[in-house]
Amino acid sequence: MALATFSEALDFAISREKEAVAFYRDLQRIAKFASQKELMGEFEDMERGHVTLLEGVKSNQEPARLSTSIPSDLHLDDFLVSSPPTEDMTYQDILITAIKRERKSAALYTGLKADTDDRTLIDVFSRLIVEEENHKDYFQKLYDRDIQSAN
Amino acid sequence: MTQMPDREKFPVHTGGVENFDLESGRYMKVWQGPQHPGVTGNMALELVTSGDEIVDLKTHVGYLHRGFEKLMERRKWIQNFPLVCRICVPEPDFNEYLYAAATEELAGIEIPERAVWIRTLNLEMARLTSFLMWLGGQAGAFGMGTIGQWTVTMRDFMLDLFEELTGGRIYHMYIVPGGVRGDVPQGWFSHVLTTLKNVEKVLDDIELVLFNNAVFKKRAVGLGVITPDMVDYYGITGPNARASGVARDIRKDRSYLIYDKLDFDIITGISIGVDSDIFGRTRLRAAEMRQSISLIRQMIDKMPEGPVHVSPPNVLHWKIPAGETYLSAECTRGEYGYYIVSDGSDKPRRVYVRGPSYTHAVALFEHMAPGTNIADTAGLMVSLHTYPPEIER
Amino acid sequence: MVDLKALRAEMDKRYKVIEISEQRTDLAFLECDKIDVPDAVAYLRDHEGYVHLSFITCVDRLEDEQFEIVYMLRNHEKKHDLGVKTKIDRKNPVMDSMHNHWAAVATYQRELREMFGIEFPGSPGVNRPFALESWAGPPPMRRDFDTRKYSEETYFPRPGRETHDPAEHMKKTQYPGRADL
Amino acid sequence: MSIKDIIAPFAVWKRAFEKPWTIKKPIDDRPGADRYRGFHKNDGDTCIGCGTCETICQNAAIDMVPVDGVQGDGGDSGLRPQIDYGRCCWCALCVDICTTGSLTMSNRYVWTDNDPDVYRFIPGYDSKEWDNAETGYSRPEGYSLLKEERVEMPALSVEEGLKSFVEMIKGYSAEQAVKEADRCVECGICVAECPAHMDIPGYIRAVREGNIDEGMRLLYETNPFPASCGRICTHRCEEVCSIGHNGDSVAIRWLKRYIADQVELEDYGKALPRPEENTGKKIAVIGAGPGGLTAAYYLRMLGHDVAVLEARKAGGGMLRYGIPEYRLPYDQLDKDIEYIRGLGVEIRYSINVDAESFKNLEKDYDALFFSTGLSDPYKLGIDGEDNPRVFGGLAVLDEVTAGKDPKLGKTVGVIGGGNVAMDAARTARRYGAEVTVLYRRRVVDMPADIEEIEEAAEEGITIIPQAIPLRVEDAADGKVGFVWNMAEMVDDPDGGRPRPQPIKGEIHTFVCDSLISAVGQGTNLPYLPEESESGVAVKRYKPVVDERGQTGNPGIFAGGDIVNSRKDAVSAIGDGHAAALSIDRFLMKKEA
Repeated sequence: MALATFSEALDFAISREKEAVAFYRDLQRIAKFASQKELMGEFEDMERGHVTLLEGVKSNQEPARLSTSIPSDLHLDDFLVSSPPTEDMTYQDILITAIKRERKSAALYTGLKADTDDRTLIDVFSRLIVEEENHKDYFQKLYDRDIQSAN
Repeated sequence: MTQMPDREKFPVHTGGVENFDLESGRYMKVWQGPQHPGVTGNMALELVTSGDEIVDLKTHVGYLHRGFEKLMERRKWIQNFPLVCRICVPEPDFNEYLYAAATEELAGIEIPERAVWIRTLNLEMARLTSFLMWLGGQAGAFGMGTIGQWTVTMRDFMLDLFEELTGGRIYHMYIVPGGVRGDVPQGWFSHVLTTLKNVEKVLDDIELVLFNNAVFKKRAVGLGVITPDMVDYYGITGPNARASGVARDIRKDRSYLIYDKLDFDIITGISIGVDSDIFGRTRLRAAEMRQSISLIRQMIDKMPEGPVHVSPPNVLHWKIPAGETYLSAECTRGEYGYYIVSDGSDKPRRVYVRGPSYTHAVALFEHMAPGTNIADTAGLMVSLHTYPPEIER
Repeated sequence: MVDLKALRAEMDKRYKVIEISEQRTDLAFLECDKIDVPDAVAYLRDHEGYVHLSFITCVDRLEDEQFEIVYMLRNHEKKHDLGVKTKIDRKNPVMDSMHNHWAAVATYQRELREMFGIEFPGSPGVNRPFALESWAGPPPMRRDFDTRKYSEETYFPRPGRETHDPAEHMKKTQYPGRADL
Repeated sequence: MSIKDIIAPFAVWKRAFEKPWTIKKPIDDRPGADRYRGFHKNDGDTCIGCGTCETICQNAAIDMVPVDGVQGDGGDSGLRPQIDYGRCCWCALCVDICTTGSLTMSNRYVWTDNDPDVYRFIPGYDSKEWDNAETGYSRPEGYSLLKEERVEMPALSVEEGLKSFVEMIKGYSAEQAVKEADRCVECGICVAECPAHMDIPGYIRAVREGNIDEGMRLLYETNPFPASCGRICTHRCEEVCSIGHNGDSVAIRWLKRYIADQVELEDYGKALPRPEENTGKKIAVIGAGPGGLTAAYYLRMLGHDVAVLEARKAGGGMLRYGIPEYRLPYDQLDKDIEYIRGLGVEIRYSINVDAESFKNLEKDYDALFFSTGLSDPYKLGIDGEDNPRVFGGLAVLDEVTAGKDPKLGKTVGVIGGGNVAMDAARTARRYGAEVTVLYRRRVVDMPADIEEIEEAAEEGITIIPQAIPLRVEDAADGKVGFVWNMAEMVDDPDGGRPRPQPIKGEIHTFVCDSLISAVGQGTNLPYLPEESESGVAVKRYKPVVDERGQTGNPGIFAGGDIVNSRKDAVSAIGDGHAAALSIDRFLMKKEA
């Protein structure tokens, strides 16, 4: 897949975030407990926020609104394994899923960045990678604090 | 802003009893003091004179009453430690030692050996310092103020040593229940030895100009004689008793602290060949100053190493088993003592402080003054070495 | 060294000794009946070598409604101190004067009258104030005289002083939500 | 009288030619001695505002006052000493007793001013020229007015301890307890740190004065689990103890235990108050752990009827199923629970509450308190975790509680650094296994109590820190292999815990008979209805409550591990107590 322009690249990114919104929304339908739904709802809202951010970047042609600083990685995603969503998903399951999703996105943009020579696009993809890394870091921190409290 | 008490609350004093017919024109009443009857604190002498001869003397204290004994009943054992030194300003250390030692005795605390040595050293330095102040006062009382300046200077150098050791010049607050507050600072012993040399030099000068002094001899020889038979009846202790030839010195008689490990003899009027008058007592005290210097040197020589403090139980809750004790020590004026009663609580039940001036300044002085010249009153009083703050506490 | 048993035996022959107890080898306390004290002290002075009077003082045994008067005697020969104690009624505090025993006794008695309100009939000048000229309050060394209360009523505190208890302060500032439960 | 007596006095004249001794102050400076007790200094960062200086000051010269910019938390009262130099006598007892050593004195002694009020100042905060003076009095080495060493607690030797599940700690004798209690300065700094805000200085005073009944009464004012807490409390109080700054902190936990140990259950009633007159209100409590039973106790004391619903067969929650017997013998836990039950609290066991019954309880009772704890262990979340040789830490402890041998084999690896990990490791050790604990961070980062870590080490348990779990795989002879990556610690730029980062190539395999995973616990709150139905909001798996445990529904309260961040027994007890009082206020329409 080759994306030719800045707008195309952002449209793609926006569509992925929208897909994430849908993912968490769908997840809430299968969830069994109020506590699960609450967390999924929170993540859904967060993804919706990302959509808004990217749409803003696109309409104002302002990639600089995206952060460029890569967080120091906890590398939890290197060894955590996610399982398919179920109605009994725990806090831990949901977080692992979220971490893995963000990792996948970052990997996707890394591939796209390698595929293009356009400097504007390289810049956009770099920033999107950072953005996804940041999201991943956010989830990893939650995981480290709430799930790995004793490890 | 400090508020003054409401004077309306106090009744007007309505006088004592007059034994002399002042209307007759034969007598005159003179108040000497309360400011400076000597140099050692506020005390008033109510004199009845006939011509320049004293016919009656009443000692009035009350200008320095701070109620320490009462205050101590309302404070925890440790909290009295900063109070006691104030009972006798020129010689605070005896109060600190006796309070601490009596407390330790009642509480059953043994203190480390080095602390005992440092305490003894401290007391001898206090004796020397106090004698210096007294010697200036004695000379001053007979008009020889120069000597007072010399001794006060030397006393200040002694106070420098106390400051270096204890952190305070006058109120040392150093001998604390459990030992002493801190070990001797580096180099302090050599400072002590240097100062002792200076003191000795000044002492040489003083002995030259005071003991070979026509004026002093004229006035002091034969004045204020204490005879040995007066000693027990008037409760005379210390140099006042020793000058009359009575060999009593608690340092020898009871060998508290480490005095039994030190080489010294009781100095009496007989042993140094002086009479029991003001001149003789002055010489005897000068000899005791040299004795203290010798004791300090001995102690610096032999001072053992080791810890200087054992901590009592948490001082905030420190309760001392019920009991009572009386401890005394030989201060410059004689028998200084603490009688402490514990009822088992965290505060003393009773602390009674026995200062030697109590008997010397009242019963003895009132007895000795009549018949002397009014000009000699100050000299006579100083020769009994009275410190008013320890009388009324 | 003093043989306390022997001393007690001698005293028992003459006076009613209530108790004799040793605090140190050089210090003992001997409790007598009030009525015996002047004679006992004179006996100790004249026959047992206790020639020196260190002090006379009083311990207020408020709870027992008694004053305990202590005469501290010293035997120079035997290097021994002996505290002769006696208890008197706190409500009617009168003690026989011993001003003839030693010169300083009158002074001690004067002070005891002033500080504890103990009467010593016949003691010279006993009613003259000692350290407390113009004092109008109760005898101040009595334990029921509250110095703090007296000073609070008589003097004004220095304004502007206020303190906080750490635990109470922390309650208000660090967990106010649960503090008032 | 000789001629010499006339001549000699003239010798004084020679002094006229000597240098004077006097110093021209202030032209010549004359500094105080090195240990001069001059004007006070206070190091504000070290000072914790414990007020012991004020307590010892016999002149009443010191006030403890709040200071701008000093927030005060975690063992700092936020107060600082203000000294009135109109009263101070420079005895330095305040310096001697200062628990942190923050208070010292400079060697400065000259300060003149027209305004007498300036002599009342806050050292270290009201800037003074001697603030940085290098010399002056400070507490000398080897001299102390407080006892800095804790009375040693008699305990079984390691060898004896490993032989059985008999309680390791024997408890203080009366003499030891009084001696330890004597060390307390009663500053009260600990009270704020204790999640239950127990009157610690009060009950320590009771021990010191030998008044056990008073001690019991004070314990039960805020904590109905003294026998248990006296053994296993995480004792945050001791971490902030003012005595701990220059010595060992007071053994607050052991003193609490001492009090509870002195009284037989039958005699509790003699020391403790009886419940108030019946109010006719009914409250249901879900979960018979420390949080639930605490709420039940205080509600009962206030005269309410309380029913406690518990899913397990016995009460105590984690105290029973998560803590091994050698730390907390069951009879001691039962003693605490029995007393509460004996007051008329009804405990129904083996009752599982689901969303439906939750809604019914809300209808049937006047108020509801739930404190169900974190019972579901989190997974390692790594490959191969479903290996049959991998066990959960809680599951192992649970089995042991039920009296079963967990059959862990000769070598055991424990993953995790919390108390569950330590308890599981030490339990495995008692079944004769060689035990190794693998933890992702450093030993200092371990959330387990320091005593647990130390005792585990004493019992011969090896700890491998900085081991990041990678995967679990089968190993030869039916063993299991735990693959881990050595980590280096990197500071968190946001100030959080240092982050373990894998070191490339440093991959190791630990082979053992059984692997115990104890990395943390959570819950799904399966019984909790949607917020729209119950009024109880949830945020990241925690019911949303105010400081007193009240949820969005004014009649429903929650507490314990599911709510607070400390997740220990005493926090649950604190929550239970606060919720009980707050429920009472709600039910009885009491004004705040």
